[in-house]
Amino acid sequence: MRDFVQNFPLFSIILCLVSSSASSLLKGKAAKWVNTVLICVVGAMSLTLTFYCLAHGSFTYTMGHVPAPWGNEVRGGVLEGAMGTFFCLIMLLSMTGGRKKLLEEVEDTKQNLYYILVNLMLCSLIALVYTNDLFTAYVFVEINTISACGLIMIRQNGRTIEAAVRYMIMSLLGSGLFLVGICLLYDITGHLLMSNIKESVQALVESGQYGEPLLIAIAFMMMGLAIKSALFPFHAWLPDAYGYSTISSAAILSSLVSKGYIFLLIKIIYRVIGFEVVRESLLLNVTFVFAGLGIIFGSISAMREDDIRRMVSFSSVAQIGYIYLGISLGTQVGMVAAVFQILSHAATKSMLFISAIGLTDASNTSRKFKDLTGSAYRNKIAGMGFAAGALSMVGIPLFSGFISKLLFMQAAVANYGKMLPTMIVLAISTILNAIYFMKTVVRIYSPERDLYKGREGFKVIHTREQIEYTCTVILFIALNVALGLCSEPILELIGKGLEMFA
Amino acid sequence: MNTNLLNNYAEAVSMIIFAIGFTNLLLHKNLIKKIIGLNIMDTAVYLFLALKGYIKGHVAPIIIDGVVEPEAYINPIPSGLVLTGIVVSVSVTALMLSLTIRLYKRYHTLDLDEISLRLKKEGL
Amino acid sequence: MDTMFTLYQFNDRLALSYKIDRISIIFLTAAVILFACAGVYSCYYMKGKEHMKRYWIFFVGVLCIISLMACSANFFTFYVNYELMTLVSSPLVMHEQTKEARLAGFKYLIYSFFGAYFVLFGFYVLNKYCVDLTFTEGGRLDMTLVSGHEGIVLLAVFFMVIGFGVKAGMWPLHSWLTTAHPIAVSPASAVLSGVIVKAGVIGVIRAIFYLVGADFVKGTWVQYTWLILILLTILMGSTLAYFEKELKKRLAYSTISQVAYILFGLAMFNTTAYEGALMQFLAHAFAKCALFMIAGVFIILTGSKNVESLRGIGKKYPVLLWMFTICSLSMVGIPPTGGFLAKWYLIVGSLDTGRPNFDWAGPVFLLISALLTAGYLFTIVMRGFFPGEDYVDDGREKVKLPLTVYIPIGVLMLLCVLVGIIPNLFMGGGM
Amino acid sequence: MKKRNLFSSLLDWVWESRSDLYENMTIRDDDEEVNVITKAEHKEDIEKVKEKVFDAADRGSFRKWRFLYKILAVVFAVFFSAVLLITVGQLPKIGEINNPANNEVEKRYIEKGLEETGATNIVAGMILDYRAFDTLGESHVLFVAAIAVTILLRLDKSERDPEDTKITETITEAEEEDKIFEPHHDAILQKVAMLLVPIIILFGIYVILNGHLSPGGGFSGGAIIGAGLILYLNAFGFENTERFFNEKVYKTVIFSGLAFYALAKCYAFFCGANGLDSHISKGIPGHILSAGLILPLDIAVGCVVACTMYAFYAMFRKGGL
Repeated sequence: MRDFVQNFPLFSIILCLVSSSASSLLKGKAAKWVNTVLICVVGAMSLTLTFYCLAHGSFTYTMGHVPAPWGNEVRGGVLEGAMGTFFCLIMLLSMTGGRKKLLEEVEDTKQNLYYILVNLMLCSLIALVYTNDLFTAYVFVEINTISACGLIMIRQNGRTIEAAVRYMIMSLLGSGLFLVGICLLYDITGHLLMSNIKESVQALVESGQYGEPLLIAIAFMMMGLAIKSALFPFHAWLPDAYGYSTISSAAILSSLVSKGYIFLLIKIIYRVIGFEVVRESLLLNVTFVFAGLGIIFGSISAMREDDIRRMVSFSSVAQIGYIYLGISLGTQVGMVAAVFQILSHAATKSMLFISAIGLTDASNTSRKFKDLTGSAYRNKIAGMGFAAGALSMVGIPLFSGFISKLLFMQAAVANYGKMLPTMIVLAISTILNAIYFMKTVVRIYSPERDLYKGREGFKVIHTREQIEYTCTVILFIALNVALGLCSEPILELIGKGLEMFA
Repeated sequence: MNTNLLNNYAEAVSMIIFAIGFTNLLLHKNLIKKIIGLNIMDTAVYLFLALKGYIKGHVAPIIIDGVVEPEAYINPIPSGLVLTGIVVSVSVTALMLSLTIRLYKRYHTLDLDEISLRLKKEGL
Repeated sequence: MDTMFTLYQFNDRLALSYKIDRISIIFLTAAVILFACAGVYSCYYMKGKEHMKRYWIFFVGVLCIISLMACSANFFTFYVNYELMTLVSSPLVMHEQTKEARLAGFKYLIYSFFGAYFVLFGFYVLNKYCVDLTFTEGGRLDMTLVSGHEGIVLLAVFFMVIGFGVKAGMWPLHSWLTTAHPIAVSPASAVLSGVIVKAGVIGVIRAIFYLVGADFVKGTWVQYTWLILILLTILMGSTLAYFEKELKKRLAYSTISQVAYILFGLAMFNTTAYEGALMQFLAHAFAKCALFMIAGVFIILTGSKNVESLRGIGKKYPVLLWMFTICSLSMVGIPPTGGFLAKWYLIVGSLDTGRPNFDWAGPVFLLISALLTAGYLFTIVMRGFFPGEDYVDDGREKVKLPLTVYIPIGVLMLLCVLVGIIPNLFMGGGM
Repeated sequence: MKKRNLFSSLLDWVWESRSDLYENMTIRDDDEEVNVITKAEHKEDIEKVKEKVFDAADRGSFRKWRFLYKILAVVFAVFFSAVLLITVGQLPKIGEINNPANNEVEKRYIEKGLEETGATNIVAGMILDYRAFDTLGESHVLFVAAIAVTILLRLDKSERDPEDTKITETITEAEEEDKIFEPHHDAILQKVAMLLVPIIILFGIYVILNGHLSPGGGFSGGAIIGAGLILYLNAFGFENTERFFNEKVYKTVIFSGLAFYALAKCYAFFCGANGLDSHISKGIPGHILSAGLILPLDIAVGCVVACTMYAFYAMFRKGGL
């Protein structure tokens, strides 16, 4: 009889599934409450799990009466727990922040369907975080993809549907590659369970047989996940999908979905292939190049946008490039930096989206910069949120972005081979970030033009009209500052978790 | 380079089919053909998996009069994976088709580029 | 005074902690005096302008952050406060909120962030090679670690110099200065060129003399490149100032060249020049602040930003123009003002450094630029007092200026002179 | 449409010079934003847009690019398959007993499978007992796909303002459109359907119930039943099917099936992981009522799949059950 806490991964996954299928019977309001309670409960479970693992170390949990490698298995560790908690937190905030727009933009008969999608999304994220079995990962990746597509096209206009199609096409390519990678790996190792695969991969590497298949398998899996998480050449679907879907979806997609895949990739690198093997293979250099290109390209095209939400979306192309940069530095420090960047970017980007919608609401729902002039005076709290997010993105001290910038510097300095390119890329992207975010902040805080005075739609939104929204933004800012100030324990946590991975 | 491509000709065929389907899904402009490509790709993967499970001279893993020697039956795992995969591809195909229906109803074309042009025109 | 106060501990290496030493005292003195004067002055200048609440909030905020930065005890603290200072001071530049003002503030922000990035890079390399980041005389480099990696450390030092040079208006990244100063409201531009530009200088001092150690940099390519940049800056600044027609812009260019004097004194790496640099630091701070204030008053009185419109100003406002004259004396470096003493020390110091080519290049450039300075400042004075025959009085009648103009400017003017007469009062007896 | 021989049409299909799908579809319009236009108008409209987007000067280069694109696509396919072939060349031989894939895992499945799961169909035992977690996820993939299709295609009256004219018009129009497919007392179809539908559905039920004994199982059986329902719908029309199968039934079946599946598996996993005895008897192998949870799970999955298949069809046809 094991500790009761160890059942929490199973319980949270089952809870998500049952509540999602139950929501299909409920009305929108009830589904909303179910969803909120669900997210809170799952987050609480993951938090408990984190502390349990800090105390007792990681554990594996056999799904069924037969032990691994015969049955499925999930694994609980510090990093898994922390990630689960964080995902729940961000998802809760994004949902509460976008509630009003949700009521406007989604047909009222389809509200509960939206919450079903969100529940399933949460379920798949949690499963991706906890799973210890590659094929299970594949199945839940599919759930994640389909529900993400649903989140994109729930607000139905031409753009979103086209974006959903593009997204589906790219993700399906990714899934295909991922599946073939799994098959090849299964063929040469004979296992689907992460830890067993790792053992036999080590054996193969020592015996030196099946060299090409192993390399190709790793390459396919990495490429598949890279496509799904919109690494640079495969980001065509991203701006429309983030820019035109309803705001909660945009926040969730940008801050959680791609991060879930990246976390899965990190998990595969550590627990399936082995960090050394990956480093030996030259794949990391390839991702390094793409990440660098992605950073620069994303920043440049963000600078050329005149639409606030598309600008924020393009900047997340650049940020994902940062994460891959950290991974492909191929050092422990770089990996820590990447994981912290996942956290920081998730917090910041969802805050930016949520505050951007506040600004556009105060400007007659126009997203062009010329209309947004002075919108920060019309909607104070949203302006604060956006300014904070922008400062964090630029990397001002006391915000989370500063810490991740420092970590990347550290990692780059630690790795002589890739130091100079990393430095140059970081320099360019820093200055570009500063340009387009500061431009926006100056714009929204400059006095509004006279021709907009008193035009309908350009009205001041008081705080008392948007209590929920205000609380959300304040919580987001607090989260950012907390990440920026109390980075040390979090970094220790990440370090511990990565050790537990290996 | 000692290759046993000739023994694995079936796998080779499945892989070629996979490549064709992949290319279709990636590069074709017509949405319906993209979906066809998707199904070709998935089918190729199932063929590959089925071949993985096969063992010479063994029969399908359904126990007949209680013979439970591993020498009797083929490897059941890939078959299970194929079952799961089929369900996934069915669901995805349904979703893609419904997306296509919506786009066609709105833009009267199946060409993704034309649809993007229309969007640029709408300037939505 | 080695008691350190730790505010917040990020981790074992990075902490926000504060302590007082000589540099802090000098910088604090300058900052507090200048801000006091500018505050009094802005009661006159900002009368009847809108958004006064915001103006005062940011004015005081900048003062607070600058004092924190002056007292910071390790490089991390310094960096954090440096970035915050950039951020908080930008609203002062943008206060008018016209299009030009916004663009100028934007340029200021971008340049500063760019510089800060270079600083950050150097900061991280040094964090790897230093024992710890606490400021101590002679540097904290861990030579056992450094051995073998001198190249990267020197590169880091160079980047830091460039990065701080952005703030200090060093060529080639100086152009924000001449954009931001004329646009900003006069008290703001006074403290900008008086204090905020000097923050870059302080950063260089902290990085090179208190973190890396002068001996490490002395005689390397870093020093030579740095010197060349500075000499270019000096020449460029004073030449452009000479040909500039707009008053505040002319002062901004002269700020570039004068601050370059300070950097020159630092780059010489000997004690005399160092002291000279510190003295130039104070002298220029007081003089330039006063000059900007007077310029603000002139602009209000004549209603035009142009130098030409200052003809005959001395007939109406002789006191103001006399103050202008004395401050310009200090800028040019004529006894008994502080500028003279400062430049004296600089030249002496540069002469007895054994650096080939630089020991003579320094004085030559300094003298040339002193002549230019005289050229572009004294012309104003002469035109002001002796407009010449063809001068016709524009119809403006003489307005009575309040004490809030005379007192701060007078105080600053006296201080320029005092620095020249009793320097030990300010220099903490370091000489 | 002129007749073309097989080869040329195949060529057209490959080179997409003209697409049968595109040419033959009726152009129908369902919302205001895009006004009703004939195919010709639409063509020249597209031309205009192209002029607008790529300026008229380089239309020629645009065409060239289209051609180059196709060439590159073929090159890409060849390259990709070459990579894959090299990989396959290195893989272990097919059908060897001592391949890495045939290891202790599958030995145990075969040797112990019968006594541990009680299912003579080892694959069923594996996917529903050993690796049941995957299958749980898989059934929810189907569920989420159904939800997404519903979001896209279901037309329903808004509750906020019931007389929202646009949506009601759309619905009536869709039903009018659907009348085309409705049977007009098609005697042959209806008689054949009356003959076939019961057989098909019975067969589906048989496949479901024998999932643990013989090839088959919840998914395939459910698909068969769905096919039977669709045939019935085609023969007798919506007003007949709505009598016994409407949205409410659909939702209830889906919910009960999935919830039962999830909770039962949760119980099994919990007991298994904590080493408790889940009092589920394996029964006598080979009998219908055996193999513990597998049979009920098969039934649940079967119901879900049948309803989902039918729902897909109904949504595609007129946007609602």
